[in-house]
This record gives sequence, C-alpha cells and structure tokens, in this order.
Amino acid sequence: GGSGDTASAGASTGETASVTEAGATTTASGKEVLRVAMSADYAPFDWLQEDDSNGAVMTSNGSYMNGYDVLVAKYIAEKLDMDLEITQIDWDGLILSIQSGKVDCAIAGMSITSERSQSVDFSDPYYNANIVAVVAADGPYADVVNVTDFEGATLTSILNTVWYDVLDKITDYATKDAALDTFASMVAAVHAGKIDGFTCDMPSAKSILVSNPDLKIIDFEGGTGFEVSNEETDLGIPCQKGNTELVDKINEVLAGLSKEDRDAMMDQAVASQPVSN
Amino acid sequence: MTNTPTTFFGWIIFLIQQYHGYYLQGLLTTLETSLAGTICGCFLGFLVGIIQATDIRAQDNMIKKILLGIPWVIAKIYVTIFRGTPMIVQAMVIYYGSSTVFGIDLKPFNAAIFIILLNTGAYMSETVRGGINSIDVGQIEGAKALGMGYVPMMIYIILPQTFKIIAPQIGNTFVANIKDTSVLNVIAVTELFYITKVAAGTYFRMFEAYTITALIYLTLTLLFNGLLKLIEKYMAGKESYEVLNPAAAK
Amino acid sequence: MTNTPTTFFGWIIFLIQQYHGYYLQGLLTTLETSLAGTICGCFLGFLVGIIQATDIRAQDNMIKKILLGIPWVIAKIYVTIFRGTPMIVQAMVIYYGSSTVFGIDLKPFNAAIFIILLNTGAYMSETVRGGINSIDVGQIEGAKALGMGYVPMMIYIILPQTFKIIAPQIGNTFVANIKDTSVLNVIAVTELFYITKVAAGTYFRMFEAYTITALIYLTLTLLFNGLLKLIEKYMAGKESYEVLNPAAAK
Amino acid sequence: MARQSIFKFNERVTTEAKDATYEFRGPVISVRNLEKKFGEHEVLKDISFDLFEGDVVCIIGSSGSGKSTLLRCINHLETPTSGQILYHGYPLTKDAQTINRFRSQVGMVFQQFNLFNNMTVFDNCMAGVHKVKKRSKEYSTEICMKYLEKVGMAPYVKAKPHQLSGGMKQRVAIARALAMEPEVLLFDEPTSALDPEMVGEVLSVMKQLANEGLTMVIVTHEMAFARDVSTRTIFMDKGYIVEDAPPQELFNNPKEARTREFLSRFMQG
Amino acid sequence: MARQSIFKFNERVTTEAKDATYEFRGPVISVRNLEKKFGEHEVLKDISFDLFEGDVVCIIGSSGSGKSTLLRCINHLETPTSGQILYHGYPLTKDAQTINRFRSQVGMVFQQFNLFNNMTVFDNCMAGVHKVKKRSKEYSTEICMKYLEKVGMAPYVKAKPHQLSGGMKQRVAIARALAMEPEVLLFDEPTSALDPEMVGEVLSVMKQLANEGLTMVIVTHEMAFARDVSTRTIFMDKGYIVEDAPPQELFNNPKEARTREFLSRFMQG
Ligand SMILES: Nc1ncnc2c1ncn2[C@@H]1O[C@H](COP(=O)(O)OP(=O)(O)OP(=O)(O)O)[C@@H](O)[C@H]1O
Ligand SMILES: Nc1ncnc2c1ncn2[C@@H]1O[C@H](COP(=O)(O)OP(=O)(O)OP(=O)(O)O)[C@@H](O)[C@H]1O
Ligand SMILES: [Mg+2]
Ligand SMILES: [Mg+2]
Repeated sequence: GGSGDTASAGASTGETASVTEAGATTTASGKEVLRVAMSADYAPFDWLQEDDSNGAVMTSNGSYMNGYDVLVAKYIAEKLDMDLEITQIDWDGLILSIQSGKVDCAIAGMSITSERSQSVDFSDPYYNANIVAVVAADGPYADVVNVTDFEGATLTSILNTVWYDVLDKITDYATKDAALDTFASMVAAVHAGKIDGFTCDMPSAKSILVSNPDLKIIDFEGGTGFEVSNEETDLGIPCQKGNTELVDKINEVLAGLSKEDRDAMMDQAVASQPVSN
Repeated sequence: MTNTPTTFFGWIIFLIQQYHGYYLQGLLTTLETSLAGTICGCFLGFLVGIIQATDIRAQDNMIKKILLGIPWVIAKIYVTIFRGTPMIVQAMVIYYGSSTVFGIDLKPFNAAIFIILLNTGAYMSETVRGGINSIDVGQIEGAKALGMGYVPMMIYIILPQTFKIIAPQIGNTFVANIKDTSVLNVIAVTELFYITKVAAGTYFRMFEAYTITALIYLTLTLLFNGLLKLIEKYMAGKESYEVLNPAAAK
Repeated sequence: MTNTPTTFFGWIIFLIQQYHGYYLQGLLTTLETSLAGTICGCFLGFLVGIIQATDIRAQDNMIKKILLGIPWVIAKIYVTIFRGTPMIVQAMVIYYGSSTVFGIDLKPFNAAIFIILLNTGAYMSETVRGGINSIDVGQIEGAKALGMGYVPMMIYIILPQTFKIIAPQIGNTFVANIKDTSVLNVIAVTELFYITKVAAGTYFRMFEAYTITALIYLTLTLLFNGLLKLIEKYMAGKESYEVLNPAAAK
Repeated sequence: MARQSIFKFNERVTTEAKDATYEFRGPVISVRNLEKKFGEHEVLKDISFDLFEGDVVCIIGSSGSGKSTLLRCINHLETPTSGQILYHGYPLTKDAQTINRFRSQVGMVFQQFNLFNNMTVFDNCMAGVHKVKKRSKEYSTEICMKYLEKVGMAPYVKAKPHQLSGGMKQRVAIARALAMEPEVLLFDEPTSALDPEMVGEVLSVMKQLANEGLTMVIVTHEMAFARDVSTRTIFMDKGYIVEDAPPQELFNNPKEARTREFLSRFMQG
Repeated sequence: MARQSIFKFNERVTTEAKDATYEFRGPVISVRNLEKKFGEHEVLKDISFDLFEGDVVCIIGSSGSGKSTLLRCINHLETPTSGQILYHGYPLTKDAQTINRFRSQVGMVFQQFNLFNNMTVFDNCMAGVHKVKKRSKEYSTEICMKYLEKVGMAPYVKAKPHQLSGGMKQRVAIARALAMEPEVLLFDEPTSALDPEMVGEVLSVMKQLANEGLTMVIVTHEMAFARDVSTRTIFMDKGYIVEDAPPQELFNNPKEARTREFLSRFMQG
C-alpha cells in the first residue's frame, strides 16, 4: 500500500501529506510533516511488529514499526511540533530517498564518518554504542575478558564497519575471517561453527541474545577491549546535503536528550521486542 | 523471555505468529508485481523478439531499411541494457532518477511493475527470438507463398508454434521474477523478501525466517507450473480427431 | 576533504580510485564462480533435462519402469526445489547446513560454485526439456529406425540440434548467474555486488557505486554474448558446401 | 466459378501493370536470363521462358537439376543472383506489399507440402482465403470445402497435419492452393505421394482449371502425367533448359541427345 | 558382399530366436492379426501376412489406407493396439536393447526421409554403420561411399540435408538404409521424388540386393515398379489387406472388385 493507506489509520502520523506553496510538507492538521526513513531490519534500532503496542508507529507502507530509532523519531517530531511519517525502505534506498528528496532524513543506526559526510549532512550523535563481541555461551571463548584472550579464535563482522576494522588489532594471534553481510548470517555462522564469534555494538548484541540465549556477550571493561574513539561509534541522523535548517533543528532537540535518557530509551526498546514480553 | 522458542519449528511457528500479517501482505505485493510484470513483460518480449528476428535484407530499399532498422536498433539497445545491468540499478535509476531528474513522483508499486516488466521483456525477447528461429522454415515459406504479410504470419503461424516451444521458459521467467522482486525493497516496496529480512533482522533467526519464505515460494512455483501445464495442454488440443461422414460434410 | 568530488563522474572516478582493488577482486570472484557454475550447471541441466524428457511408457516392464522412474522422480524433486526456492536459502542450507548437520566444512568459494551449479542445472533442465520437445519427431524416428540407442541418439542427433535452439537461453542463464552471485555474501563470498554495497555505504553514493557495477556487468554480458554468437556460428557450419568431382570422391 | 479477371487484379498490384494490360497482352510471367547461385554452386543458368494465360507447362528433369529452385525463384522465395522475373511485362517492385499481393495471385504447392502444423486441415485452407484475401467467412468456407471435397479430404477437416498420411497432406496442400483461386499455380511434384486413383482425380481438377484459364507450372517426374496434361514441356538438366517444346514433340521426337537419354526408360516402360 | 547370416544375427538378438533358427526355417517376419487404432480411428484391421527370406513384397493401395502405419508397426515405431509381429517365429521382448538390435537389422526408408539435419550426407550414412553397428571407420567409410555412389550422391557427401533437392534427400535416405546391410528393408515410397532415370538405378540396386537374399517390403504408388520388382504384391484398402498375390496374378487377374477398380486407371494408362 502507498502512503494513501495510512490516512485511514488515523494515527497522528497517518494523515495524507501534501506539499504547500512554501514547499514544506504538511498534513490536514496543518502541522508540518517530518518524513523519516528506516530500514526495519536492524533490531533493537528498528523492527516491525503486528500491532501498535508499546508505542509502535504506523509507517507509510502500512506496517507498524518500533525500536530505538522510532522512539527518537517520535521524540524529535514532538519537540519540533511536527507530524511524523516513517517510510520503511531497504538500507541502500535510505540514502537515495534522502538525496532525491523523498524523505527528510533517515534514523537508522548509521555511524557518522567523514566519508559519509561528503554526501549527506549528519546531525549530532543520537546514540553511542560501544563495541562488544558475541560468542557461543558453551564455546571455548565464553570466558574471555580481554581481547588478547581470543588467541586462535576466528572472528568476523560486517565489511566496512568499525566493528570489522577493529579486528585488525588481533590478527597477530587470531583469525579475521571474511566479512559477512548481516548479524543474522553471523549468528548462523556461529551456530554452524564456521566462526567462533563476531564483534558488534552493545544494543545489537543485547537484541541478538534475546532470541539466541545460547550466545554470550563479551563486554570488555575499560582497557581490555578495542580502543576506539567515540567518533567511530557515534550514530547520527543523515539529512540532505545543505539542509542545515533541519540539521540545526534536530541538533537542538538532541541537545536536550541526555545520555541517561538515551540509555533509558534503549532499554525500553530492547524490552519492547515482541519476544521478551 | 519465558516464551522464547527453543526449537527450529518452534521458531517457525513463532515467526509466523508474529509476522503472518506482513508475510501475507508481502506475498500479495510479490504476487501482484511479479504477475503483472511477467504478463506485460511477456507481451513486450514477444514484440521485441519479433523485431529482433526480422532480418533486414541487402536488397531492401532505403526507406524500408530505415523503417525496420530504427526499431531494431532501439530493441537491441534496450535488450542489451536491461539484460546487462542488475535490476537493482534499474530500480534506482527509474524510481529515484525519474524523481531527481524529471520530477516525476512514481508510486513505488507502479515503479515495481514497470521495472519487472522491462526486465522480463528483455529476457523474454531473447527467448522468443530463439523460439522463432527454431521454427521449421517450411512453415514460413508456406505462409509466404500464400502472400501472407509478416504480422499475420507471426500471429497465426509462428507465434502459436513458438509459444509451445518456449512455454517452459515463461515458467522459468515467472519463477525468477517472484524471486527478483526482492531487490525492489530499495524503492520502498515491501514484498515477501523484505519481510523475511525484517524477521531475520529482528530475531536473528535466519534459517527459520528464510525457511518460511522458501516454502511460500515453493508453493507459488508449484501452483504456477500447474497452471502453465494446463495452458500447454489446452493449446496442444485434442489428440484424436473426428472423421466426418463425407455426405454430412458440407 | 579538499578533494571531495562534486559531480557524478567525479564521484565515479573517485570511487574507482578508492576501490579498484576491491572491484577487481570482486569481479574476479563473480566471474570465477558464475562461469564455473554456469558451465557445470549446463551439463547438469542437460543431464537432468534428458532424464525428464524420457517418457516411461505403460508397456515397459516393471524393472525398466523402476530404473527409469527413480532418476525421473529424483530429477523432478531436485528441479522443483531448486527452481522453487530462493538461492539465498539454498546457500544457507548448503553452506551452514552441511556443517551443522554433516560436519562438512565447505570453503565459501567452493560452496558458491556448487550452489550456482545446482541452481543453473535446475533452470537449464527445463530449458533443455523444452528444446528437446521442439525437435521434429522425424529426427527421433530416423535415429530409432537405425536401431540407435537412447544415449547415442541424444548425443549425436538431438542435443546438437537442441543446443542451437537454446543457445540464447544459455546466454540468459550466464547473465542471470553473474547477477545472482550477489546473494552469496550470505556465505562470506566477497563478490562484486558486495564491494559495491561497501563503496556505496562508505560514501553514501549509491548511484555512482552501482553505476560502476552496472558498467562492469554490461561489459561482461556483451563479451559473453559475443562469445556465444561465435560458438553458434561455429556450430552452424559453413553455409556453402563443396561438390566433389565424382571421380575424385571415395 | 467466379474467377477474378486479370484486369481487376492488376488494379490492385502495381499501377505500371495496370496500364500494361490495356496495350500489352503478352505473357503472364516471363523469366529472363535467370541465374541462381548458392555460394559457389551454380544451380540455375541463363533460364528464359514465357508463361501465357491458360498455359500448362510441365518441367521435367533429373533430380537436382534445379526445378524446385526455379519455381521458388518465380515466387520470390529465393532471390535470383541475376536475371529478371516479369509479371505482365513488368518487374515487380521489391516492397513486401507488392510481393505479397503477387504471391496471393501466384499460388504454390511445395514438394514438402508445408502445411501449418498448428492448424487443422480446414484452418490451413482458410488461412489463405479468409485471412490473406479477406474474403467473407461464408464464401471462404464454401470454397475451401469445395476443393477439399474435390481432393477427397472433406472428412478430415478437423485433423491436424501430423495425423495425416503423406498423400493426405499433399491433397490438403493442393486444396489450399486452389482455394486461393490464383491466376498462376506453381506445383512442385503435386502427385508424388498420390495413388493412381487420386492422381486421376487431381488430373481432372487441373484440366478443368486449365480450361477456365488458370496458368500452371508443374514440376513432375511422372512422364505420362506430363505428356497428358501439359500444353508445353520443359526439360531441364544441370541448371539449363535443354528443351522447351509441346509434349507431343518432346516425348515423341526429342531434339537433344540428353532428352532422348533421359526419356529412354520411360519410352521402353 | 559380406552380408551377415541370419544365424549370426539371432545369436545377438534373443536367446529364444537363437534356438528357433535351428529347428524352424519359417518366415523372417510374420504379422499376425495386427490392429492399430489412433483414438477412435481404426487404421489397421486384422492384418496378417508372412515375409520369407528374399521376398520382395510391394504394398499398394489408396492414400490413407494404412500402408505407412503398417511399416511403422513392423519396425516398432508404432505400438499395435492388438496382434503380434513375430521375428523368426518369436515375438520380440520389449526391452530397448532387443528392439534396437532388431531395428538395426530391419532398416527403414521413410516417406519424409528423416535425414539428420545437423549432419552432412556422409555423416548421415555413417551414423548407422559406424555409430550403431560399431563397424571400423575404414569399413564404414567404404560401404557408405559404395552406396552413395550407387545412388549418385557421392559428390554431395559434404552437403547438409537442407542444401539438397527432394530427390537427393531421398537417395541419401536409401543409401543410409542400405549401408546398414540389414536383413529386411522397409521402403516407404522410395522413388516418389526420383526421376525415371534414377528410378531405374535404384530399381537395379534393389534387384541385385534381392538376389543376394535381402527381404524387402516396398510401399509404392508406381504400379509399373510394383509389377516389375515384387515377388508378391499386397493391395490394401481402408485398413484391410484386400488381396495378397504374385504380381502377375494381381495385376493381370485381380480377384476382388476393389482391386480391379483401383487398378483401372493404371490398366488403361
Ligand atoms: N498420429 C496419427 N494420429 C491419428 N491418425 C493418424 C496418425 N497417423 C496416421 N493416421 C491416420 O491413419 C490413416 C493411415 O495413414 P497412413 O500414413 O498409414 O496411410 P498411407 O496408406 O501410408 O497413405 P499414403 O499413401 O497417403 O502415405 C490415415 O487416415 C491417417 O489419417
Ligand atoms: N539452400 C541451398 N543451399 C545450397 N544448395 C542448394 C540449396 N537448395 C538447393 N540447392 C542445390 O541446388 C540444386 C538444385 O536443387 P533443386 O531442389 O532445385 O532440384 P530439383 O530439380 O528440384 O530436384 P528434385 O527433382 O530432386 O527435387 C541441387 O544441387 C541442390 O543441392
Ligand atoms: Mg525438387
Ligand atoms: Mg504413407
């Protein structure tokens, strides 16, 4: 279904958007609309569920989306006094949607890099996730505390991510395997014994464990893990290049969202995943 | 946490419970786009295949050469580009490109059908060309000798015989299209495959999520193949024939 | 940051500079897997297509029925499953499943070829079946009347004629395979498409990154089609023939 | 039988030909210095002859001498390497429409029959009259059934070609060509698969049509048939026309040694 | 010519047949109460006859009377609806190997020739001798060239079927069947596309083979040919064998009214 379907849903986000003379998109309620794209396949940041429980939002595709990204989007829209319209789209499509003006921004767990900043304008970070490893709970590396304990292990992650890049530091004593494409395939690879574990961000790791209790998170305490700067693990909201107005507005809202608020929101998101209630 | 499934089938049932609505919706979208795309694409493929099978002869006059040549060149370029590039790129260019460059705001669903149609047309045209070339030249000469023009010859003689040869190919194409719709999530079409990715990305249970999808695909394929067999059978006609009483015959 | 490209072509050149090594490596993987998979798959497809084209007649005796029937049923199941399910599922099951269930540790690269091969075989078998069915029955009767067995008849008479008919189909299959390798990142094969995603994801330049890939695909397709045309031409043989001097003959 | 006049037809084919018919009542078809090569292989060499209205020309000659190729050239199914085919004195332009009109007036029965495999016997006949000549369904049905009856194939109208015997296919091919009511008919061994009874039937249909002004060219290996039916007989050998004479002359008194040699078995038999 | 003896062949076909040849020197092939239906359509009705070594049986009859179907049944290309085909007194088992061995001894020349389109004239001939009968390349080449020369096709060994005239194809088909050196040969209108000269040539080859003990069944529409070449002539009508007699008798003194009627045109001609 197209965006027309959402009108009947009657949710605050559901009214049919139209373009005013000024160029800004508004709804029948008169408010401007914040059009946000998300990919929906990246728990706990975003996922789909069958109904609007736990504050899920109906997307323009007619599905109900929830997760940390949705919570943040709602928060921003509310603070900016705008109606929220979420479009569910595949990862590759997110950026194209922004660049072609089909949406205003994407909130999809994207890390801020200087390379990406050449093509989009990022907001300030809306989450910072530290790097952890996920291994089999009954495997030989279940009791690792320091990265150096991964001697002889085979680890991997997703290509072109900071999680994969940090594995360069362990190649002296462990194997950095060929990169995979999703967390889901890495979980399958651990189950199949193809790898011993993989690196990822903490929220994802928590989500993974919710549905895969036979895995274990290795959360390195200070000095025992992969030293990376905050910038490398900061997640931001990309907007169309040059749309400084929107970036400024979002930054203003994010400034009012403390680290504690963010962690609370993330905990709420992890807790609302359908399987855990 | 108490009701987390522990077995393979437990997970499958759980995922179906969680996402049955989406699976259905995705299935519908997949079906609609791929069916519409395949059917229209087959017509396009026949058209383009016919254009490509026309041979322009040295002795034709200039005007005829141009009249036949232009569609031939266009067809050639079209087929080369659409066979030669990935569907995802075509989807991006058609959906986002049309909006960026021409300001046309295509609905994702319509864009999806359009993309599948163009893609199918390109592949089918090759198939049709092969089919036409495999028809016994006696059939063509028989038609020519009656003074039959190119178009009626195609419609009454060549294409019905070609269809019989390439029917399995049409099946292949539809089956491939059902699967290929998966790249359409890049243009915000939520089809079956996307739902699967969502299910896998939310619960990190790849095997289970994809098994459900595989079963749905399998069912669709079997149904469609059954349908195609029926059509083939219908087109082949009766094996036996009536011998009329010479007196009764007219 | 000073040398950030600003134009479409600027970005394309920039991405090529940044990633040419990866692109090359991905291209190589794509080529190797799809070429090996297509070639082996075609052989498999011919084999399975032949098995499926055998008709078991009511008057055959029990042993023959069983001997012909078992491969037929196996072929049928194989084709149904591999045509009916998405390649990504096949990849997961074969790669991860073989290790979980049988403890076989397949190399991703080998698994990739294996998967493409099985997939191609299933599609090709349908094509081959269609091609065989389109051969004039006179050809088959001619062979039978010489007392030729089923296998030599296939090898010397039917398949050479079938090949001519389905050659465009083989082209289609290879082109499709080149593109289909993209699902293989699920089993840690880093092919062209994955590299594209990385390049696109790093700089958020989807159009540019995919355009490069599309151009590479296009080139491959054109090359392969040219090759196929040559083979077709070679197989068709000379148009003219020599008339021997009756005295010299013998 | 309401056979179309030459005039009416010419109005529809080419304007040049239209003028021609008023001042020039020459041959319907003239073949002028026709040559045909397949690659290196020269199959027709300097062939010239004329066909007049009502002519029944039989072409005899050994296997491979170029008889079928000649018929195919006349009907534009093969492109001559050099030479001309004139229709009512004028060469045809090469656009598809003119050639198709020409072909619908110059029927052909092939050595291999070339029936449409996907159609029944009846539809095979209708293809020409109804689909090409656009005659009404009633009229087409009537004329098709008339000729199918004449060749004894009326009971089989519902059969498909692969369900017919060789002779049956040949008879359907003859009926299909006759139903087009052409001005000229080219037959390539029209009785090769027929039994003597059927040959007799076909022969009588042909004689009747010849009397009504139909022009025919018949390639045949049956010397008795050629002698009985033709107004002129052409003997071909190795791509040349060796002799072109009335049958009485050619059969009883052949001028050329090669003709005598070729006919020797027939004469003895 | 080193023709294979019946004994040798039987050793290779079935063990039943092997025993048979010592005690029983009956017909090579017997057809017993053969019936064939296509759907509702009864094409062969209660056909019975015997073929003895050296027999040359011509089958004549009107178009569609079931002659081709009968030959195809004998060669197991069609499955009879009922009745039996005995080979040296024994029915063949139905496994593919026995049938293939049988077929390689019972050659067939088709009405539509059925040459292999993808092979040259030479390879068409070699297919049987070299590929099926597994004779050495030298031997196969020799025998193929021998028969191709006999039918005058030696110069065309490098041509493909679509490059040949109708008569040429027919001659290649004959050479291909002869090169197999079969025990029995089934000809379906073997001279339909041949000119009188060539018919003479083929006739003399056939006569020579008959003298060497080859058994032949020839479907033909050429009455003179049937009369001259056959040791027995069978007249078929509407699926029945109406008359089965030596040619002198059948042609000069037909017993049945239908036979007389059928032959009337030939008798007059
Ligand atoms: N596959 C088939 N399906 C249905 N009917 C068939 C089939 N093959 C042959 N027949 C019918 O069987 C009858 C006998 O055919 P057959 O080919 O044996 O005739 P024939 O005696 O060889 O005739 P001809 O001299 O014309 O070749 C015909 O009426 C034909 O229509
Ligand atoms: N497509 C072709 N390519 C090459 N050679 C050809 C082709 N068609 C015909 N020929 C050659 O042309 C010559 C004449 O063939 P054509 O069919 O005209 O003979 P014909 O007189 O009809 O013989 P027949 O009485 O055997 O039918 C033959 O030598 C044949 O090999
Ligand atoms: Mg000819
Ligand atoms: Mg017959």
